[in-house]
Parts: sequence; structure tokens; C-alpha cells
Amino acid sequence: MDPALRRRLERRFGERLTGPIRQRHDETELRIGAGDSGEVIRALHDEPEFGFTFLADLAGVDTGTTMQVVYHFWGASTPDWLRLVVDGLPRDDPRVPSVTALWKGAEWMEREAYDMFGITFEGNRDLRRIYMPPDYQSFPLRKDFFLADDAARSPGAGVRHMEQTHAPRNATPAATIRRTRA
Amino acid sequence: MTAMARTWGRLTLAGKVIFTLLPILAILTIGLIAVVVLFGGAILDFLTTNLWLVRFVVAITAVLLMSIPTAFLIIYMEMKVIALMNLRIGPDRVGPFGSLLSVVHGLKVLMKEDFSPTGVDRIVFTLAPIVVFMATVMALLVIPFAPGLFGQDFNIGLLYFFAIGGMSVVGLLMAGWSSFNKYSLLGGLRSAAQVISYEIPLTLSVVGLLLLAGTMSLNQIALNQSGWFTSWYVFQQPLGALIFFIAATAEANRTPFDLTEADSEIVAGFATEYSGMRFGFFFFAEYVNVFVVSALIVTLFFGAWNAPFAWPWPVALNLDPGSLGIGLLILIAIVPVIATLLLAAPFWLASSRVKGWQALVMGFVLFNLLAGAAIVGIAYIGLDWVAGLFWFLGKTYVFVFTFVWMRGTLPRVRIDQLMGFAWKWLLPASLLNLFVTAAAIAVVAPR
Amino acid sequence: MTFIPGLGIVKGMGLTLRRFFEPKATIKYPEVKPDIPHKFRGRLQLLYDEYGALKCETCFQCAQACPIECIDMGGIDTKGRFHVHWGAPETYGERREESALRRSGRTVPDPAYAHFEGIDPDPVDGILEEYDYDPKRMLQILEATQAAYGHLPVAALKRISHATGAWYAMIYGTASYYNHLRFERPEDNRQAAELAERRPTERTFLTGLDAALAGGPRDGAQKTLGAKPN
Amino acid sequence: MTTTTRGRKGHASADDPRVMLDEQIGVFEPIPPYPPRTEREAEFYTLRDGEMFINIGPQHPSTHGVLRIVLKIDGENVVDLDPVLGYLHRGVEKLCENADYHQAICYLDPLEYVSSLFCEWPGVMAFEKLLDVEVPRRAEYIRVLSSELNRVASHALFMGWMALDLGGLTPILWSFIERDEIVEMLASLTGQRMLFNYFRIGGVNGDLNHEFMSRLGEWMSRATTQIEANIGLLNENEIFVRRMRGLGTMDSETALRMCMSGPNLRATGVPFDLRRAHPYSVFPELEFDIPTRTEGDCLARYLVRLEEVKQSLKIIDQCLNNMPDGPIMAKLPRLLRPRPGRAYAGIEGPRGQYAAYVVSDGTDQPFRMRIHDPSYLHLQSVGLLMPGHLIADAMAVMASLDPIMGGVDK
Repeated sequence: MDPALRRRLERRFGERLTGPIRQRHDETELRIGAGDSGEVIRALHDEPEFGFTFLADLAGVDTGTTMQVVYHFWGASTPDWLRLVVDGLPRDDPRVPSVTALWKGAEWMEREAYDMFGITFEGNRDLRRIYMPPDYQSFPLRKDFFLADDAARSPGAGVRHMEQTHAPRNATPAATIRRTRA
Repeated sequence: MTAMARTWGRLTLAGKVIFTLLPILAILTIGLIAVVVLFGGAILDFLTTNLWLVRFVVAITAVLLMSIPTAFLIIYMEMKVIALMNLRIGPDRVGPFGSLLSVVHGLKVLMKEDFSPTGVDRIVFTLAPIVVFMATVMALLVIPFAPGLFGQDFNIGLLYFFAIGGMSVVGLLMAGWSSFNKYSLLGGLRSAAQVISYEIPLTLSVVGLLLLAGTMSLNQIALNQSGWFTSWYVFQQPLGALIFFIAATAEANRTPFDLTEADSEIVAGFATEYSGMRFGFFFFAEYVNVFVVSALIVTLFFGAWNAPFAWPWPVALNLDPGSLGIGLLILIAIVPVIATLLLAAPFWLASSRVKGWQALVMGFVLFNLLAGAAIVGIAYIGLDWVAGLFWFLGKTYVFVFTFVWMRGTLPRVRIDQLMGFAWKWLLPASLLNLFVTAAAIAVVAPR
Repeated sequence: MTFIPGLGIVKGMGLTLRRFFEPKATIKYPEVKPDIPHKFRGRLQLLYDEYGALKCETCFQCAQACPIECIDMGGIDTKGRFHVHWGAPETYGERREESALRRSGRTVPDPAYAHFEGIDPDPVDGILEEYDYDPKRMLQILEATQAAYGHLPVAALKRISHATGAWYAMIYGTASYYNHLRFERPEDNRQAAELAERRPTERTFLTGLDAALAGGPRDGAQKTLGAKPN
Repeated sequence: MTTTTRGRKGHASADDPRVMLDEQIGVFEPIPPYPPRTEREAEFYTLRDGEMFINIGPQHPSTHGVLRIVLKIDGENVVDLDPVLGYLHRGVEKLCENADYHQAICYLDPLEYVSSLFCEWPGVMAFEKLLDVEVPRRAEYIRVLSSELNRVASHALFMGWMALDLGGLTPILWSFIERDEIVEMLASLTGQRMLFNYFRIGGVNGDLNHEFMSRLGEWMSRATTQIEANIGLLNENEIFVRRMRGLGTMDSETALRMCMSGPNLRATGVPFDLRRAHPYSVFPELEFDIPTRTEGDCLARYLVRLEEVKQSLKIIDQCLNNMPDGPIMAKLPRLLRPRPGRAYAGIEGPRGQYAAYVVSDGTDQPFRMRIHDPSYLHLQSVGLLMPGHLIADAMAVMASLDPIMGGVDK
């Protein structure tokens, strides 16, 4: 835990935060909206008081109600991991600016998030599916995905009632989807 | 009529061909018998006057027959030697120490389906392995295995060798082009570039040797190196021998110059689409080629069939078994029995637990071993071609082992390094070798 | 790298030649068995107690806990009354989802199998009675069931499984093996019907039974399929 | 060959290729068979004069798994490339979300099957952070000890593959002998040779035993000399060094922008090692160096890994000397229900930063399990390193980055 980092972050991004800065173990969590993410990440990367030059991870999260993009940074200025949660993306059309201008290596991580969650990263020049076949329709890591629906629709697969097992006919999605306040 | 037509229609293509050929063959056989009966004497006369024809046919047959066991042997060597260097055991199941595994491989490729993939150019695809194999086997014709034991003594033997060696690249190109596969195409083009580049240093490196020897006949070159091992050409042409060895490695597509079949880059090169006996031909050709190249290195630089030392005393084995008369017959009948009994006696006397028949078997085996050794020894001393073959094959397999050893040790070079090495280093070095040799000859022994 | 060109290569050749004579690492497997570590987990075996009885009580806890569901077991329950088995792979999905939900503290949305459409069990009971609950005559049972319902409902398959004692997986395998057996009503699964139309070669193997099930006479079926009499 | 099925007599067999072909072979189907989705894809799949595509994989001797790379080549020169992933995709993250916390660990093992312990560790560490578990010190030491052994095994295999992709047959077998000894040793500790499944939430599965210790001691006594002898075959070989030096060069700025980590980043001169940069476990108590090189080429990556092996041996030695006594598992309830929260844990593996981000919703299953694998990001940079080199070099570059497809396709 690094309270100095917390103070610095509050001072710099105070009005942009959509939630309190949380600190637990060796992690500091920052929560912003989709509109601010580009500027905030650039500031974290460029400004010497932060200097988070190492993008440790980029992940999409489906909370069941909204979409998130979660970045993890490492910088020499603090012993903590910095977690940046871009929160409150709509589930039907989640969009965030890409960070490929700062970290070209984020391209594939963004592609993966697009493939698994359908999150569109504006500015990624090569945003297409990476794991799933190109004609695949759905986004497997979303919470409303139960089994491989496309696979069951493909010719030769005789497992249609298996598919229904995982999306029960008389159960409304609201009762089945797992959701949390992440 | 319809039944016949239906039968004909059910035959496969091969069946149709054989069915057509069989009557013709029968008629030809009858004709041949008639010719032999009628003109047998005349033909015999012709053959005795033109003995070179008989010699040629026999040589071709012998070379073809020996190429397959040679390939088997070298394939086994490759498997076993590399395995031992890898700290593995290698083949050890079929035959003693797994030595029949390569034979089993040969039978396996024979039994596989003769398969050509969709889209290949069938004719060229089928011809390519034959061209490669024939080019390799034909080179064996001029190798002098022993005094008097060679296919053909051309006075341009070396030139013939290079010409035939250059022909195999045509086969590789044919295979690469006709396979309808990009890996094959790359492999074929690589082999063309590589073999053509390395032909030049290969040829130039022996020019100095030719100046010394004054002949291109391999037989004559072998004769020039008789006596002690100091008269081998490697001591007069060390640089030439080194260049020849390196260029020959590239010519035989062996590691570290095996770019044509670099399995980690272009899957199997020109042989990617081949299977069964067609692949077998490539495979055999590669290993026969290793033998040919080693044999040529031995012939040119390492004294061919000559022993490294001159036989210190004059040998005059004048055995005339006929002079013994009836004694010979008695000797043949009695000596084995007596020798067996004599050799069995110590075993029988040594331990009471050894049964009589066991001692006799041991004695017989010992006698056979001794007799075999005696016969081989006498043959080595008495027949110079046996001694020559012994030394020639021994030296050749040392070089075959070296090739295998290099394959077990070295990684592969890159294509641009390969070409750069040929043109920037080997070619100037071989030219230097040529000039130095010529100058030395001009200074030491001006005509 | 040294300044003498080729020295590294020569050194490497020397090393391989030395290794050529060194003892080898190969274990000649069938003759020589490698010594397996004491703690090795790859060996699956059931342990016996000192009286020679199996220690396993068939509590299925291991099968339930196995995350990749590789444990498939059967036995007699602790009271020695029933032969029980932990289902075949096809049933894992169903069982798995419910148990997972239950364990995670959420409500299970449906009782087991309730989301399959219900059927009138009388026809299938009659068929089972007719075939004497004989699992060896599974194909006839399934064909008769399909004739009765028009397709093979899951509930009917479950009922057949319970009544005949055959595993659901085996019945499912039998049913999915034959082309003329189907799991959906033909009108529900338009795609499967289209697919079947596009595969004329396979349909030539259909029997008269299928033609009868499809509702047409035998000759008519042959005519539409275009199969020529030989 | 313009045969049609209609013109032929007799029965058409399904095996006859001519039945399937109604036009002449020779025209390739356009790749891809669907319209391009991005500008980059459209640009890549447009051929200029003299260029052609060649598929490396998914079945190819040197793709280290089922990877397919579409190379655009001009003669032997690689112009551009497009890696195609997903042949080994199992959806491990989704599987973990449907398993409870104990079960999820066993899904992490097969991610990188040559260094399984490093895949378990971040997951276990993240779970421990969620549960606020204090791991006993002995367990931490055992973790460090076993994982450093696994690092040596992984790097040994890397050297073999590296040589094999350059055409050398022998080093791969020697390094497999080395790896086999370590793996047998770990099998006597963990119970399995490859997918160890050894780390548990709050500790490890079993204590050190006599068999493991005797094997380890026997191996440690000759490990250094044996590894030295093995690498002598490659390190001094002119052919090897000439092929590797100056190949696939990357500077430190680019490496950071490509999100690289581990030896590949250290080969460019950045001394970034999570064991020091973000200390975890007992690494602050251990002494070791972070080997770096500044060249950033394939040879540097190779040599950095060699140095790492020596450092690992040093760490193993210290672990054995400092091994404390005590329990190997923390006291934990059988059913784990962490309170809702998020945790991130990253460790330094043989290939770079392995990490896991876990979201808990208060049930016994992770709500979201994100697995971060370095191979994925390193494989991405082949697009930067390969173009301009030859096909043969493309393989060398890929081997030097050392991606494992099990981790790339999660």
C-alpha cells in the first residue's frame, strides 16, 4: 500500500474519478469513465511523477450489468500495482479509446478483449477476432454466454438439447446471469 | 464379346499394360531362344572380341546391385551414430544392434501406396526421383574400388563425375517444380542455387591436383599415389582437399549445408509431397551420394585403394593346390575333422560339466573362424584387389562417418551465408590454390 | 567465438565424439521399467483395507470434486442395496451446471430435467412393455418411440434409460448413430432437414422403415431418392 | 487435366479426387475466404508483384505447437506476416469461472506445459490476496525452490529448441536429458512429471521428502558442469553465433512499447525482473543478480537465459540453506468464499510476467479470472522482428522469443 501514490492520484485526477481510490495489499485501484481513459492513461504514462511505463495487463470484464476494461500498470515510482478500471461501458456497445499509440503491444490484448467481450477499442488498426474463427458470432466470456451456441448450430452437431440445458427455456436470463458489483 | 469387354474394362491400367505386353513378351522369348540356338556361336565370338561390352554390362549391374546395400548401411550408420552422440541407444530391435532397421525401412517404403497428390505434374513428378537416383548411381561407375575393380576407366573420369553430379540438380528442380507445393518449390530452387554455386569451387579445387597428376583418369590418379602415405595428394594439396571436402558436403546436401531439406524451415524441401518408393529413391540417392562423395575424396586425396604403408617384403604366394594330386582330396576331407577334434579337446578337458557335443560345436566354430581368418589373410596378401577393396572401403567409411558426425554436431547455415561462403571464400581460395600449385610446378619441375 | 576460424566447430565435434562413447540415457522400456516416484499421482488404484474390503465407499465425492470430470465410477451403495453409477459423459453437463450453482450459493433455477418438454409417458411405457425392457433391442425401441412421438424426446430417452437400465449415454449414442433417428421434430429443425436433403448418397442407405416413418410408401421413397434398382 | 464426373465411365468413388474437382487445379482460393475485416487485414492479403503467401503451420516442425503464421514472402525474404491463433484455445478463463477456487488451480497448469508451476503461482497468489491468507514461510521457500527448478528445466528445453530450429539435432536431446532429471525430481515432490498441480491456496501440496532431496542433491552436485558442457556445443560454434548475432534486434524503448517482459526484455538492456521490481514471496531475502545484455538480438536473448540458469542454481542453493521449519499449509476452511473484491498477482516466470487478475463476487467460484501470459505478447512482436529477414531467420527469431502455444491460446 502506498498512500503517497493515492494522494498524488487524487490531486491529479480528482474530478475525473468515478469512485474512491481503493488500496488493498499491493494494489491501488483507480476508477474512471470511458471518456477520460485516453487522457488519464497518457498522463500516467508520460508524467514523471507517475511514470507507469510498463503495461502489465489489459483485461475486459463483464460484471453482468456493465462492461469494464481493466488496465494494470507498473512504474518505478511506486511499489504498488496500479489498476485502472474504465467503468460503466454499456453492454450493447462498449467503446473505449485504444492505447496502442502508447503501447503497441496492447494491440493483441485489445483484440482478445474484443474477441471475448465485444469491446471496441477505437484506434486499434487491427481489431478483429484472434482466438475464435472469423465467422463466429458471439462473445464467449460474456456472462450471458452459456455454451458454444455457434458450434451447436453448425452442421453435424447433434447436441441441441445440450445447448438448452445451459440456457433453460423457462428460466428468464435475469435469473441465470451471474452479476456482481466489480 | 461383351464379357471380354467388361473384363477388359475392369482391369486397372497396370493390368491392361501387362495384359498387352504378355503375348509380345512370349513371342520375343521364343525369338530370343531361336536366335541363341541359331547364332549362338557367332554371338559368343562377337562378345569375346568385344570384351568391353560384357564388362560394361556387368559393371552397371554390379553398381546398381551394390548401391542399395550401401544406402542401407549408411542409413543405419546415420541412425546409430547420431543416436549414440545424442546419448541415445538408437535402433536396437530389428537384427543385431538394430542393424536391419534400415532394411525394414526400405521394405516399408516399398509397401506404401504409390501416391501422387492432386495437382501435381504427374510425368515430371514421377520422373524426378528416377533422375536423381540414376545420376547418383551413374557416378559410381568411374570410382576405382581396387586395382582392376572399377566400372569404366575413362580418361576423362573426373570430368564425367562432375557432369553426372550436376545432373542430379535437374532432378531436384523437377521434383520441386512439379510437386505443386511452395515448400517444394523453395527447396528445389535452393538446391539449384546451392549445387550450381558449389560446383565451381568443387571443380576448381581439383585443378591443382590435376596439374600434379597430369591425368583426369581416376584410375591413374589412384596409381600415382601408391607407396607410403606420404605420396597421397592431401599432403601436396591440403587447401585443395579442404575446399573439396567443404564443397562436396554442399554438393551432397549434407549438414551444415542441407538447406534443400531444412525441416525446420521448408518442411522437407523438394521431398515434401513425396511418399512411398518415390521418396525412397530420393532417400537412397542421398545416401549413395554420401558414399560417392566420400569415395571420391579418398580417391583424389587419400590414396584411393593404396595402403598407408608399402608392403615391407615382396610377396610371392605361389600356391598350386593341383600339385598335391589325390592328397588334396584327402586333405580337404581329413583336415576339418582333425582340426575340429583338436580344437574341441581343450574344452572337453577343461571342465567335466561341458558335454561332448558342446565341446565339438565349440571346436567346429573355432575351426571355422580360424579357417575364415586364414582365407581372408591369404586373400589379402595374395590378391591385391582384396587388399585394395579393404583399404578403399575402410577409408571411405571413415569419411562417411565424418559426414554423419557433422550432421550430429552442427546447426545449419543460412542461405545467404552459404552463397557468400562459396563465392567470397571458397572460390578465391581455390583459385589461390591453383596459382600456387602452378607456380610451384613451374619453379620445381619446369618442362 | 575465437579468432581462429573453425575452432568452435572443431571443439563441438570433439564434444560429440566424446559423448559418442559415454553411457547412454535411454531406458529400454519394456525390459527395464523406470522407477516411479513414491508420490506419483498418475497411478489410479483403489485401496483395500486389512480385511480385503475396498476402502472406497462410493460416496462420489471425488467424482463431484473433479474439475475436469474424468472420474466415472459405479458400485454398490453403502447399504448394499442399489447399484449406482455416476453418470456417463453426456450427463455431466446437466449435473455439473446444477451442482455448480448449488455450491456457489445461488438458487438452482429448475428442478432436474424440468426444462425438457414433458411428454405423455404412456406410449413409451407401452413400447417398453412390448419389448420386455430389453436393452439389447434398443434400436427397435427407439424406432418405435420415434414412430409414436415423431421424434425422440429427451424425456422419453430418460425414461427408456431408467426402465431398461441402459446408460443414457449408450442410448444417446445409439440414437445419434443412426441417421433415421432424430432428436427434434422435422418442422423444428429446418436446417437438419435441409442438410439431409443435400446428402443423397447417405440417404440411399435408408431402409423402408424410414420411408414408412416419413409417411410415404416404400416405392415412392425409392423414386424420390433416385436410387436405381440393380 | 480437365476431367469431369459426367464424362467418365464406371462408378465414381468418393476417394477419387477427380470427383471433387470440377475445374482445373492451379488457381488458389483467395485467402481469406471472407471479406477483410480491418484495413490491416486487407493490406496484408493483397499481393504485390512477385510476392506470395506461404503457410507456416498449423502443422509445421518449428512452430512450437499449433500456431499458423501466414508469411508473405518475396523469394526467400519475409515481407510481412500474420499470425493466426486459436488452434489450442480451450477457454481456460471461462472454465475457471465455472469451477471453484480449488478446482481452478488445475486448469492453470496446462497453460504453459513446460513451466507449469509458474502458471499456478499467480493464480494461487491472487486467490490468497482475495482471502487475505498468510502463507507459511516454509511453503514460500518450497515454492521458490520448486519453481526455480522448473525454470531451469524450461530454459534447458529452450536451448534445445533453439538449436533444433537452426538445424542442430543433438542439443535438444541433451537438454531433454537435463530436463528429464529435473522433471523426475519434481515428480517425486509433486506427484506428476508435467502438470504438477502442486501449489495450493495457502501453501503447497506436500512437504519435501527424502526421495526429492536425494535426487536434488545428486543433481546439484553436477548440474553446473553438465550444463556448461552442454552449452559448449552451441556457444562457441561459429555457425550458430553467426546466425544469431544481429538477428531480430530490438531496442529497449520498442521492447517496453511491445509490452515485453522477462528475458526478452532484459536482453534489450532493461533490468526489469519482477522478483526485484515488485518483490513477492521470499525473494527479498535471497541474493541473485539480474542478468542483462544490451544487444537485444537473438544471441542476447539466448545468453540471458543461460545466465538465468546459473542464477537459478544459486537461488536453489540458498533455498536449501535457509529452508525454515514449520507448517506448509495455512489453516483454511474447506469451502472458500472470499468477500467480494479484486486481486492482481504477477510473478516472474521463465518467459516473463505471468499474472492473474481475479474478481470475486462472494461465491465460491471466481467471477472473472483473467490470465496474463507473456508468450502471447512475445509472439506478437514477431510481426516487428521477422520482416526483412529470410525464412530461415524467421524460425530463429521465433525460437529465440520462446513462445509456448498452450499459454498463447489460453
